[in-house]
Amino acid sequence: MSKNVLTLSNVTMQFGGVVAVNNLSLEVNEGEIVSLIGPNGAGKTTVFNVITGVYEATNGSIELNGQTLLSNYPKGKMKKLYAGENKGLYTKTVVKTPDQITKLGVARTFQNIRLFKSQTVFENVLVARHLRRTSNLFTATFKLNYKEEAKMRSETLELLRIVGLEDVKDEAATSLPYGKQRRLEIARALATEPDLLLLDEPAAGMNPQETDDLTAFIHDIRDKFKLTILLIEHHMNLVMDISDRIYAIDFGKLIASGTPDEIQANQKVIDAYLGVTEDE
Amino acid sequence: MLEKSKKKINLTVSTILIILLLFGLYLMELFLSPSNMIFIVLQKGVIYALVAVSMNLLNGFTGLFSLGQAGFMLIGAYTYAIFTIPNEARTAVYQYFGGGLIKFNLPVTISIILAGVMAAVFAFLIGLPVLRLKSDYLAIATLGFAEIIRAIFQWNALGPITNGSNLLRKFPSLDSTGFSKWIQKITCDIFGKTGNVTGATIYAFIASGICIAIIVLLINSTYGRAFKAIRDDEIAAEAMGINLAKHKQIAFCISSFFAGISGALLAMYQTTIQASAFKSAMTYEILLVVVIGGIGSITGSCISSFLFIAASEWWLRFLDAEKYVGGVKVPFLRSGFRKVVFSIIIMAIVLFYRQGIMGTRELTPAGVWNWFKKTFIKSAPKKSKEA
Amino acid sequence: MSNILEIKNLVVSYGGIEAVKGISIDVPEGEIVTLIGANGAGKSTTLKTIAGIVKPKTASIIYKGHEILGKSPDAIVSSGITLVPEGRRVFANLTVKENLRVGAYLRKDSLDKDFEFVFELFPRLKEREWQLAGTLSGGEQQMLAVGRALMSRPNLIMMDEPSLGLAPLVVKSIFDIIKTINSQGITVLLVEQNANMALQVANTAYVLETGTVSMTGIGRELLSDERIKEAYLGKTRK
Amino acid sequence: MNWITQNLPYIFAGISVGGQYALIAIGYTMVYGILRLINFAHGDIFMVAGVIMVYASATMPMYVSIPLVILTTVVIGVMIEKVAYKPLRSAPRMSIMISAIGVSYLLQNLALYITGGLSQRYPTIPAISKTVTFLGTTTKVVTLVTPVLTILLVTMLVLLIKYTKIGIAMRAVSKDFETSQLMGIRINSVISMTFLIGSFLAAVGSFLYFTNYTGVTPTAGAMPGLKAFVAAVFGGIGSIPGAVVGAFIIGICENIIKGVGWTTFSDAFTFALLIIILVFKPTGLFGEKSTDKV
Repeated sequence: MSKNVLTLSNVTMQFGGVVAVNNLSLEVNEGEIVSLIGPNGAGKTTVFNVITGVYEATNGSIELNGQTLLSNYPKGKMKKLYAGENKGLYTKTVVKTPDQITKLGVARTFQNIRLFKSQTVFENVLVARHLRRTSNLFTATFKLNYKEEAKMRSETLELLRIVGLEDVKDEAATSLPYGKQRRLEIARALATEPDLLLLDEPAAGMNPQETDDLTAFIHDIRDKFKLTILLIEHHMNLVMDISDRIYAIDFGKLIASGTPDEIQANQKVIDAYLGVTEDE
Repeated sequence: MLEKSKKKINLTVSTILIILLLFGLYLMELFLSPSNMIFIVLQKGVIYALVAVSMNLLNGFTGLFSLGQAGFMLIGAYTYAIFTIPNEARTAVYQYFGGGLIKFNLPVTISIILAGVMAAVFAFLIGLPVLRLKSDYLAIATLGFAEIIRAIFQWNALGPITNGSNLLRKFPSLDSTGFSKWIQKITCDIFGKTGNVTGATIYAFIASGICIAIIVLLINSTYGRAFKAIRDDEIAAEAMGINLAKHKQIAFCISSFFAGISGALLAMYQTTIQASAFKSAMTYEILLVVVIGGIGSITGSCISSFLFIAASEWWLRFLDAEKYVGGVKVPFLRSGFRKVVFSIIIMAIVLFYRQGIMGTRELTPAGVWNWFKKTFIKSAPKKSKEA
Repeated sequence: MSNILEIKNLVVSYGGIEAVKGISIDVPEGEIVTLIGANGAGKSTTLKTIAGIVKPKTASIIYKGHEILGKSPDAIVSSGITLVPEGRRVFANLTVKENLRVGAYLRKDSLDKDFEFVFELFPRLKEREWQLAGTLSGGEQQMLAVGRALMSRPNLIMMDEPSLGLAPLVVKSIFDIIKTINSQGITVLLVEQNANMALQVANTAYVLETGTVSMTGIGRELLSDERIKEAYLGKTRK
Repeated sequence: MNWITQNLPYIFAGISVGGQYALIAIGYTMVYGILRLINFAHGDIFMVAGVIMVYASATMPMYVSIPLVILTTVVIGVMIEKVAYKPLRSAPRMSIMISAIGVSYLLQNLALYITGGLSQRYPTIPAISKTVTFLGTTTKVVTLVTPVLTILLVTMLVLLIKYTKIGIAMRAVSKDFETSQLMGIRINSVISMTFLIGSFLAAVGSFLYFTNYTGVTPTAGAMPGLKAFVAAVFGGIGSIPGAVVGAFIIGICENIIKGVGWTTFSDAFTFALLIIILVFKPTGLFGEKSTDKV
């Protein structure tokens, strides 16, 4: 058994009175591709936002490579409002900010592509190298870091070559076709040198051909960059093709987990996905 | 390779242009009367260019809508003035405060830098609470801070330092710096007399120019890219490992540093300063300069500064003078009309020309050359078609 | 039966990207028509274009024999088309009753009968008449959104993902309501991700895929179509 | 008790100024609520009302000039929206805020041109300029009238927003443009209505405010405008009761500070209060929380 990269334990995210993620535990092991599926509004993106520190989970803990990214328990207003489980289980508070979490090796893409609009393809990726800099404000301004700067640029170029965006590197990021924008977002995430890559609906809006390309691409980068991947997706072809394991959630709760075959045969998943049947 | 040669062209041409510019300024100083309107436009214009660029760094490149520029200029202007008023003049300046508390002075250059540092220190302290605020709230909080700073500097209890609500004067102006004296001396050596040469304009250009150059270098560095990322999408920037609080604070402090320096230069230009002049209207004016030039364009801010000053101080002056053509009074022309026309022009730009002069583009020698080439090459086949 | 609504060659682009690439749809009067398809297929955009809040690149939208393309949203509402937006979008700062009142904004006649009709359809809303809409549960908000749309006395009601984020039991009751509304003679154009439910109630179904219609058919027939199953659960591939 | 009697004039003045700020603040808070725009020109509309009053009363009797001032101010307010803000509806928020600053600049310069930059003597409005003695303190009638009138107008406004069709539409639009459109609401007429009400109240406020001063200058609107805006933020922008409460708090505090003898800081205090509030309660006293969607 390979080692754990990401571990979520009893994670609950509650907004006001709404429990978006309910007592979710999951594991992702080194080198795996794991999918998170579930109907719209099931809380999948919220899980991503909790892992990356955009939201501070109400209860539970998250670990990356044995290091605690988050540990929290209901406090303040939530003390009374809390409607999740395992209330007393956690006593420590550790909250890492999104930028710290990225530095520790988690990168992500977004459901609605969030590229840096005013910048070129090249600049979009280059800026993601900023967090691995050794220069400071002074050396960077007065170009005393020219060696590092040159290295950043050549690495960026190399990355763009690998993902097949070298020929459009000077174009405005948002002028690219949809599929390439997705690819660019992944390249940008890769530039932060992650161990764990989170992909939020990478195939949204793609036709079958593009989806197939993407499937191959994800496999490819997993091997090349020695990544562990957690992804959210609605295109079941892609999910079933690519995943080592799948977690299915609905209403923020885990309803099933297992291999693609197991998930496809799971009645709960079928109900949640195709919808409740008339004669239920 | 192409990239590199383009950079080289830009660098060489820019250097040549700068030398030509400084030489041109020198010739102007030599041949034109120091009271010529052009010098007012050039001096004030270049100082405004610096403060506009510093504001652009924040509003245009980092996406932080801050309206505190006048406050930081005030801090800079006062810091400069307080430390450079000659000791023998202090009794006269601080006549109501027993000659003031500070009994020493610092060299001009050091005082100017100190002006920036003081503004940056204030910015750091202000930034701690307010930089977490979003767009409009940040704007109004920084505007508020500028007003508070203005009140503090006018406070009588601080009179021994700030001279309360009275004028500060007698500090070295643009034409009495060591540099200016040096230029005057050289002129004297060459031509046997100083003539018109004061060195004031050249000094303003060099000081502002160095500052703007540093800002440009910063924007083109990895930090500058991080600022732009924050402007474009805070959430994505944070997900790329950029520490928002830290980078916003850096941009805020640096912007204020240069606003402080421009305040010092403005003090030198005006020869007297008073806290009550640094109102929010001043910040609005600078913001309009930035918008007219193009939010996110350094060269745009510079160009629009000169246009703004030239239009408001010079070109539209005639609108303020009553005029008779053939014995009939031209309608509307009288004191104040200039400003009305001017604000209508500004509104028209804001409404119909939203990108400003430059948009987010920059004017570079290579760019101009390319544009030149393009229009030339494009027009060539057209001509053959016509023929 | 005549078509109450005919869309021909609808093309919509957002910032250079074509979200809808030439869709043609007929909605026969008195029927339930559903558009199904994955996220980003262009379903919502189509509905918004009909409602007049998205301007298409090209299209022809004929409603009751008249071109309505280019008309303002209020003109479209007063001609009898209404849209229940995705995510419910009730006015959280208004009470239930006020929400319903806004639904009838363009009407100048008495609303008493309509309130009665809506409250009969959704007794839960009657109980919560004076409550702020923001305090309702998801299902209740969906009911309110539907009720609000009915207040304009539409001939054609369009619904965008009415089952989104609702518990299975609530979803079922929402679909029952859709059938009831339809039985009152109101034509329904339904956009759904919950393909199973949608296909069961629909007379006609259009399957949208990345901005084009990939399949058309009778609702229940599509339900047993292998390609549909594949698209939704990735069944056949391995 | 002694302290109170001594400071009574300041408290009265504070309540009165607070009421005047409140009338301006409502214009800010309503526009912000609907357009998410800090209408920087609102303070200048208030000033314009003052300038118009100066000229109107010079040639016309009071009973004509007062309605005329209100009418012109309202027309100007609504026109500004149509010309300077409406074309920018889909533009980034910064653009329309800059447009507002541009309008403010234009109005000030227009006023400067028309008045020649000299302070124009504000007319005496007989009904409210008289002095009276109240609780042992001598003060102008306006000081007593302002809070009453303010409360009256605010109550009417709240009722309008609560119970009329246009009021419900305003609340709906402020929450959600798109869905409001789906209900058949014409966004533009609702926005015009908002500017109409805001300008009307600013005009009323100008009568009360300038009566306390000798004259109107082109920049006379800037400070009260900024203060009123602060009041709106303080109370939680978008909330009308919030703006009113905020305005009274600021008016009273400011005058007490003047009473204590710290006049230099009476303006600075307002901003300090604002910043403290923003830091600890970023959406003001009665403001709603907003969350970003990722």
